[in-house]
Amino acid sequence: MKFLQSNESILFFILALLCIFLSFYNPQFYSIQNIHSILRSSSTVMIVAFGMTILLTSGEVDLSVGALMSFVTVIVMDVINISGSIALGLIAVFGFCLLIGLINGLVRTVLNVNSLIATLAMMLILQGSVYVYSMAAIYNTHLIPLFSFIGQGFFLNIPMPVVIMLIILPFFVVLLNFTRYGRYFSAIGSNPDAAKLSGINNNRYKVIGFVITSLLVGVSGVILASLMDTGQQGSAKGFELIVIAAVLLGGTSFMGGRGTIIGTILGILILKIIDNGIILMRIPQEFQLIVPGVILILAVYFDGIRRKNSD
Amino acid sequence: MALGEKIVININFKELKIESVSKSFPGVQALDNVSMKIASGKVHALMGENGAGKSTLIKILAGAYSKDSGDISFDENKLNIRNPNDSLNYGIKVVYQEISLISEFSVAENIFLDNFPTNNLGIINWNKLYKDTEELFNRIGFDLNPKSKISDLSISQQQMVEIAKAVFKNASLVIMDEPTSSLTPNEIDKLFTVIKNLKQNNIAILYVTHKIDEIFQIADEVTVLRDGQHISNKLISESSEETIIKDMVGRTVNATFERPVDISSAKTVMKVKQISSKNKINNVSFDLHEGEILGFFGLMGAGRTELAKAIFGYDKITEGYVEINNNNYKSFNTSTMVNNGVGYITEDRKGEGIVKDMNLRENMSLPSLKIFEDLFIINKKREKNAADDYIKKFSVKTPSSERLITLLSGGNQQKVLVSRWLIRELKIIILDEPTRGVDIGAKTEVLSLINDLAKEGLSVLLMTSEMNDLLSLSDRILVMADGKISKEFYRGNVNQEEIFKASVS
Amino acid sequence: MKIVSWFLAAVITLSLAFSVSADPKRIGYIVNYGTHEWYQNVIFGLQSRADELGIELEVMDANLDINKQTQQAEDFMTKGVDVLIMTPVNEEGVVPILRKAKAEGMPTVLEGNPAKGMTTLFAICDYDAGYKAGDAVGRILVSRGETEARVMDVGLPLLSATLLRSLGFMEALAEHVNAVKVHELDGSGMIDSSVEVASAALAADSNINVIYGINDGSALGGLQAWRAAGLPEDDLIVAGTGSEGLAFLNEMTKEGTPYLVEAAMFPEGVGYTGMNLAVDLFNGVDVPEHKVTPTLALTVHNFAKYYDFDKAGQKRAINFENVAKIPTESKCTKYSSDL
Amino acid sequence: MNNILRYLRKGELALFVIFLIVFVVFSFSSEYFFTLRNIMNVSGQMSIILIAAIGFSVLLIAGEVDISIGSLLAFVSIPLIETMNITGSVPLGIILCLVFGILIGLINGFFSVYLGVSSLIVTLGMLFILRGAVYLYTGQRAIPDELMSDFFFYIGNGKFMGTIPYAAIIGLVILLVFIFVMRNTSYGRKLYAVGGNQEVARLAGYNIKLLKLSAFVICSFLSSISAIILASRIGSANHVAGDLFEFQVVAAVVLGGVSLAGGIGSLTGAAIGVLILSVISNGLGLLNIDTQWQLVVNGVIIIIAVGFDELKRNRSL
Repeated sequence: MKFLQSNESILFFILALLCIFLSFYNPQFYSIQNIHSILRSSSTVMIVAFGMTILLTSGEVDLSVGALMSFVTVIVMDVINISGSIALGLIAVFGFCLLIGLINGLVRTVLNVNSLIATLAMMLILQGSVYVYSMAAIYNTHLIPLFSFIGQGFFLNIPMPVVIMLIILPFFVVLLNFTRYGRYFSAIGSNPDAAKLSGINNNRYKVIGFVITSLLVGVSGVILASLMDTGQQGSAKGFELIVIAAVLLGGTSFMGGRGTIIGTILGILILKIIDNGIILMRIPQEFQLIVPGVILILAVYFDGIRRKNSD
Repeated sequence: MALGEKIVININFKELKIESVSKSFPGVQALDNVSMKIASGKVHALMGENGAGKSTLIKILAGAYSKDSGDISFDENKLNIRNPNDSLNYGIKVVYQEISLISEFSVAENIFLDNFPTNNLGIINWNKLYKDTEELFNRIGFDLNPKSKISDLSISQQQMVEIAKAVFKNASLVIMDEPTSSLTPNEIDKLFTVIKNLKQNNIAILYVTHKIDEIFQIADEVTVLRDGQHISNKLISESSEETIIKDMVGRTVNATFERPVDISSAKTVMKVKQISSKNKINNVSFDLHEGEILGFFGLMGAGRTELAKAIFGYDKITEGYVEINNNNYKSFNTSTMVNNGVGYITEDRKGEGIVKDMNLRENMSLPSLKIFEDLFIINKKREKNAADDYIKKFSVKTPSSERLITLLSGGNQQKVLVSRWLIRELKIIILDEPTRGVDIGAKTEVLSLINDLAKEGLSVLLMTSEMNDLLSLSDRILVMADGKISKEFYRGNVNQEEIFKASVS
Repeated sequence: MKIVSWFLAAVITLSLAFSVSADPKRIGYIVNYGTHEWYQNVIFGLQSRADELGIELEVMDANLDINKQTQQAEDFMTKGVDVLIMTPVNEEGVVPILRKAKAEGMPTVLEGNPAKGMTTLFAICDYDAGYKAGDAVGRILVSRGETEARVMDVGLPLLSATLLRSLGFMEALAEHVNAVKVHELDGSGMIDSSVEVASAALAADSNINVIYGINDGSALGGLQAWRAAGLPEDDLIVAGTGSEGLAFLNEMTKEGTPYLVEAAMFPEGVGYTGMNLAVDLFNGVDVPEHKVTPTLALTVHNFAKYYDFDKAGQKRAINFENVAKIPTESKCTKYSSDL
Repeated sequence: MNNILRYLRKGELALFVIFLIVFVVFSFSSEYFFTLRNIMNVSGQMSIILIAAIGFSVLLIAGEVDISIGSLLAFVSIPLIETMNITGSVPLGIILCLVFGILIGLINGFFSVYLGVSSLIVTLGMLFILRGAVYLYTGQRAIPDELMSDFFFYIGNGKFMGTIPYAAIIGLVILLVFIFVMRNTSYGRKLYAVGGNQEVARLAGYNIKLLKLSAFVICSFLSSISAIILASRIGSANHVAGDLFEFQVVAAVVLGGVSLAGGIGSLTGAAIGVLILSVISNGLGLLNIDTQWQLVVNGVIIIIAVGFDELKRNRSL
């Protein structure tokens, strides 16, 4: 009974309905290829969403993830092209992401700018400066097979992006649910003063939240670059909205204090299966915008009702 | 808002009758068949411990809650209170304990918040607004500029605005919920003058307080509630402090504490040297000894809370240092202090104490999670056991440690917040108004708990405005005024007048 | 203060760039999406010709913001350039600008697609470009002995131009083999979206042998999705459109790539032609309503005639002369009004 | 003097000084900037953002937010243009456009206020829904204004006496009206009170839900007026219109000192915020500086201005 009352169960129910409906409509839905395709495109979103879940739980948000991701694809391709070393490419990417995460975090905590605004500004800055870095898309001229493997390869018949996501996932499930840091993030989001007066260094954890998110964007960005085989400015357009919508759909509160990684995963799967189903059913792709919009509002509405009843 | 029908009332009435009013919340009978009569032109005191049902009754009268059964009437005219609007239209005005003003607005705007003087187009007549406010202030003897912004006023000035706002017109019944909790003696006198003024205007006053001495100064009648039930109703002339307390707690209370004689020879656990902060604190120094209860007295705005927060690392200090465990800290934050065995219990439980999205266990263990860790992972079993221990120790009323903190009553939440610090190894605890808003019975419990803890070797910084608590517990008393320490008193060598004198110097 | 000095530096550079020779002195170009490779190469072509003629070219980028484009047109009129060249963010959206320009007597040239009230336009023929690619793919299929083309069209229904390309491609294919469009997708013209929608589509039905992309990003996105799905590349043919930048050259020159055909549109050539048209318009020379710019199906065998590709340095240089020799249609076979 | 000090505290004077600096710098660096024609152009250009920003600020002041305004811009221009094309009547199109705007405001408000879903989520959902609906209805083709009436053309493109853009006049009138409403009517003050301290407003007997709902409607209504001006300027109901518009408006409004937390800020401030960003965009454009640099400059200015304001507020505490 308790399970039936949780937000996850509502999402799970929606997900199950979707799957049943789609498999009736088109048996191809359960083809291994289709499942690969859904999981592959989900995993880049999920990886970033893990960080976003932490941020939203601690009462912050990062709108710059999409712009950063597109910047990452350019950097990683460029550096590997020039140096011929994947390691150097990764170092450059994570160094850059660390820097951006730190700046976001410090603007939030030291200048005390609302993170919605601070990261909106960062989004503009990154969107502009990626072109200042290079006007042209950066193509894969290094042709290192390992690099292509990151996004396109399979391990035990599982797409590599999914493998990477699965490696990262347990770390965040444990972090949020079983360590004190998870408690700190939710205490900071729920009542920052109480957290501070319990000896928690709020600002430090907020900065960490931004840095983690940026680093995860680095991971997703590298996968995207490998998948596109290109460093492409302007890619990942609107990515931030998808990530945030999925995390909110997953039951994480925008006001902070509550967050669940499992909910986030379910939220993303729902959105991605809808996207997939719309293509499978050959419905006009415009519905890829409308349906998630409706589901987002309704899911949060029902979650609110459930909470009210349980209080 | 002037939408919907406007209730026209005749506020000439002899008494407001509350008849057999009941209200229950899931699992709690907050009010059980309560009846009372409040006569116009009289001050009716309402007393009772926390959880006795006072606030529920106030909220029903104010239209914030709807009653389950019973009647409320002016003489024979039944009132139909469905929402705050109805209540206001009946002339029922509440002065809440917490400041509830719009801080960006002027004094005058706040006072006329529910009824701006406007023309037919809804355009505000500013001249009239300020003039009316000024007239009101003249009438009740307040000295405030109607154009001042609320955020520029002191807390006590804001409290005055709060009162003026409630009484300014059309009041039939004024409910005052702990109106003096943040006022200076001088301001309390002014308030009492206002109350007498209201009495003369035939307004009924329901005066809710914990301070028994006040009701003998101002009230005509007193009603006591306990556990949602009506216990007694007497004329003031017929009652005494003892009988009222007995009615409230169902037993007599004795509040004197034995303290060890010579605490100042114990070793020093904390030295505060000439600290100043942006937040009022100016060159404060003192030593704290092991097992000592060091009381800080000061009027509203003297800087007690600010001092507590500066020492605890919540506010940055700009000068001086704090010495603890042989370390000098010039720049530190709350985690520095917590790691050094310092705890802090806030006066603002809701705003700075509880974490509302967490359950009781998680609230309790928040500062001490490290001790429950097995290699980065929290051992929930040990954590739960610790929480259960304290639930038992303080008899916290809850079905389990997994209950959301918000579902607990205020008193029980406070117990959780105390346990939050006792669960770990603690050397020093900073208590900011630990008995504010706590009823007499629980107050004694809290005070004796503090005494016990100190006897076990815990050092206590006790910030309070309650003179009695201070005198009965403190080994030493530091009086604060204007962010500075103005005088030091030792136990057995104090008298109330001198402390007051030092606090206004 | 740094910004100030930077501004001043920019102004000084600009004023130094002044020079005197041909009749129009300053020409303004509002690009719809200046960060796209295609348009960077269009600008390169415009600039190359402007340099030859000693004209000062000023470029503003609307960055796909239709409102901003309107503002930028006003700003150019304020600046009083001699000719205004525009690539509309949306054809319908520039009608009021054209009306205003006419009222001001500002000669205006459009690039890309016709709009109501325009004087002259330089553009490729989208239908014909798609047709040429379809024709080339059809020939390859026939040479391989195939009788059927099962096509995944990674399209962009947002624009009529891209719809025309898809249409031309399919109609040309149909002249060689039995052409079936298995998937009609919206890849937003972006490689990342294309990978995503193509992956889903291939999962639903991967029995295809032709991927057509309405631009290079779409074609490559489709190909990447194919590769990520682990499908064999032997019988696949990929055709892209645009010759936007380096993308198709990089892929086409790979060993064993299925990327065999590119409907080249020579953006540098587009720009070059456009500058000539603008000068003609200013000088009162009779200009056509639509000046068609060259298109051609490029393969690995013939691209070197038009592009000098330096793969290591990631540079390409266009051969304007050879591009100019490509026979062009005087009129497109189909326009958006035919859709 | 007292008045000036009051404004200084609100940060508006500081903002105005920033504006003046920007203005002077551009005047010296571009010969085209400080000309009557350019200034009039900018004042017309900024009106689209300004009018929506006024509505957006009113809603923020009331403690709610609407990030669907960009999609709304595209959505409500469909009934506008379609009605004009079909009936041949411009006023009818305008009325229908506004009606649709009000309806969307009501829906946003209903879900946020009466069903208690956070307005950020409702309008995030609405952002997707409206944009999707526009794509679906138009088949991703702009709907041209077939009527080509002069009246409609002049709304966004015409100039009064050949000098002052009508759009600027509309923007200014709306700004003045709403400054007055927010400052001097009980309705305006009630919105401030609701956003500043909802509990107090509730105890004062305000109908909070209705007040908030009205703010949602004002926001959507004014955004619809922006949509009309935009539609006139682009001569069509355009599916690509208003993309990322919400970000531009948020940036300008917050730059102008309107708090996302509700109850704080003024329309004067918001207007100055719009002014600064519009002038920067115009000035950098005249100087032929890449749009990409403009993004960077905007981002940096927002961080500096908002951060500076916060630092100042903290120091004065």
